[in-house]
Amino acid sequence: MGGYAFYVWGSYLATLILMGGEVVVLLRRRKLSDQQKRSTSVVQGKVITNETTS
Amino acid sequence: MNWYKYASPTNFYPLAGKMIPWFAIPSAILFVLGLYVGFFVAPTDFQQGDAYRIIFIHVPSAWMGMFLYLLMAFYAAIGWAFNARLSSMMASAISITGAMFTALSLVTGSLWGKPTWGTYWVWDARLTSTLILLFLYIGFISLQASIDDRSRADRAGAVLAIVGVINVPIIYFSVQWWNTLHQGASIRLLGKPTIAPPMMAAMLIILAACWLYSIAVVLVRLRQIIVEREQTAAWAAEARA
Amino acid sequence: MFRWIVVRDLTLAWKSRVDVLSTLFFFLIVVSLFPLGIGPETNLLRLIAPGVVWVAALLASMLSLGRLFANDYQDGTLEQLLLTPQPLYLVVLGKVLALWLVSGVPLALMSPVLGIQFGLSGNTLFVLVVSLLLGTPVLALIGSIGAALTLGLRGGGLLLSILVLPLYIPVLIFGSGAVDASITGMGLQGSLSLLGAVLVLSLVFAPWATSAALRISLE
Amino acid sequence: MLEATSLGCVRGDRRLFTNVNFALGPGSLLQVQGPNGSGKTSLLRMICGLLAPAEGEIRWQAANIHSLGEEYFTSLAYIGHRNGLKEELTPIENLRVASGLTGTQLSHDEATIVLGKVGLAGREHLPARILSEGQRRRTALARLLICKAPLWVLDEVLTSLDSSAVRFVTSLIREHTNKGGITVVATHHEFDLPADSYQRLDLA
Repeated sequence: MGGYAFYVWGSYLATLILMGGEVVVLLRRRKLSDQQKRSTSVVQGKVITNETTS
Repeated sequence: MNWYKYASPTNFYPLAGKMIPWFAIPSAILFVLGLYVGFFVAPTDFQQGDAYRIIFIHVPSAWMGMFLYLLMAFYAAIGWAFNARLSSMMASAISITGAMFTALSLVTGSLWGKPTWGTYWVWDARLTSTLILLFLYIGFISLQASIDDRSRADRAGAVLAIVGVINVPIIYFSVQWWNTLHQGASIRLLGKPTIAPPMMAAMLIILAACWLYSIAVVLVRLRQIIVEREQTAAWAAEARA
Repeated sequence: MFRWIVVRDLTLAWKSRVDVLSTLFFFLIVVSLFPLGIGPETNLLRLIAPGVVWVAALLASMLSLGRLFANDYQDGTLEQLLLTPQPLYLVVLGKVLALWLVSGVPLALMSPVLGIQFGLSGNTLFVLVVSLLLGTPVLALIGSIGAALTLGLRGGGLLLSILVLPLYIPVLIFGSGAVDASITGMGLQGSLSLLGAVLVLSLVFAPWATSAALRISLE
Repeated sequence: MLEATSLGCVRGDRRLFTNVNFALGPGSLLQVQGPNGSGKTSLLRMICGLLAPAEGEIRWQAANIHSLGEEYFTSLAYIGHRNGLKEELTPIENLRVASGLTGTQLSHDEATIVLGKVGLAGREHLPARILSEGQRRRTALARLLICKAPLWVLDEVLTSLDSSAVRFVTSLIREHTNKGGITVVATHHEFDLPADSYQRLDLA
């Protein structure tokens, strides 16, 4: 890389962190809300969620 | 084939689900291809050595950040004008990916600045305008985050996005004007080395990859927003029943 | 009817003179901090004077935005203003004009005093006042959009500054550019005319956006 | 003539009411009742055009109120939960500003006479923040006397009013209805009005 390795790999590392991070955050957000949905539907009829809705 | 039924979030949800893999997989393939072309096919630049290879990600992400802002404003305006909830949700879904690309182009821009100009931050017209664009994204996201009532958040965001879109050309022009005022001849960030065909090819491939990536991520986030909104609506109806 | 809005807001501002003056004192104090931070030699101060005065004017006018709709929203008069038989565009224009007369104009008229502190000469002081007189209405107009959008939200003041500061940047560039040009003796018609263009543009668009934002916030 | 067809309202993610219909000819009164949070205020704000209906439409003189725009407001007087008075101004100044904004010029003595009728004689020159809630409510009501709007929309007007004020307001409304005006009021108080011009809407 002609001495610029740090900058070239640095920027592609940043790309990986930012784009990969965005996908990971998104998937964890989906898992979180799926759990919430499962916990509400498991209890038949009455709506019980871990945090109260206003 | 009545397209109109897909305008309602609940109908669009399964369709979006089916479409995501069709965008995610080609995006990954194109990324790998683009990187391969960029690193192995493209020659070493006589001026900047290998440092220029950063532009393969820097330039596409800058374009993406810019274009996604316009797309976000478009969807927000449509959602507001026609009271279409799905379109406003789309705008909120795009905003985060757009901000990510703008931040990415700033990071790669400054990492590229160090080898070529010796400093991490150059007050170049394009870099500065991208920084301001990031502030506009942050404004949109924080406004929507601080309003609880979803319909107000959508429409307030739409007003801000439209005002932002009107201001973007003015900001770009004023920064350009400010740049020429203070630095005389403006050093063009791209340095305009002779763009060898493989370099341009690598950049365009990665741009296409970024496009497909954005569509896939936005669709996933859109489905997520639909689920979260329908859940709160269902809870509310449940609680009141 | 337009007259009534301006008269009403001016009397209100007169009755609560204290927080009008506090905006001006804020402007005064912020500008005087810089020589303490940077050092007293005048040629350096003269160099940074346009930027410092303009950034302080930006922050001061943003602070005064809090007063534009907030208390009318609390006591229900804003609803009544939305229900007057005249277009909301005029109501907003009237309120912004009143705000500008109370905070923008005194700011501009006070700026020569600060300019002298920074070693600016007679002609530049005049350009400073003119650029501020042209710029502060734009700050009030664009700021009114942010004030209407963040009406009644928690963390309103901070959120308002995040929304509005990026939109202030062209005004800052053209305004301080004009003063800078007069110091270095370059032609300042360019920046002043650009500032005037931005003023006309915001006079046309901002009230429309603010009234749309008000209708949304008062739903 | 005020007409509403299949009105529906969604606040946040909750559906407050749906399929609300009514038609109010000249000289009629609609009393809106319902528990707290059932959307009474939202319905009234919808009638004023402050809140866009999620479904359905409201027509004034057979024209949709949103297409009428500011014209509609010349024939509308709205008193909401909040009094719409500036604390620093005196009742006289508040009244003159309110009338100035609707285009009718009100002189100092006319304002004093109107405030006298509402029972604020002698207190016209005190800043509104010193007045009691009841007195501030009376000042807000004074606006009804000076405006010539045929449509009155009153939200919980009788709360925090003493019995003499309640009698005064009910006589005001009766007089307004007899003159052919239309009133929409959200309250639990019963008005003694002829049956044919008295409609009730329960949002429970």
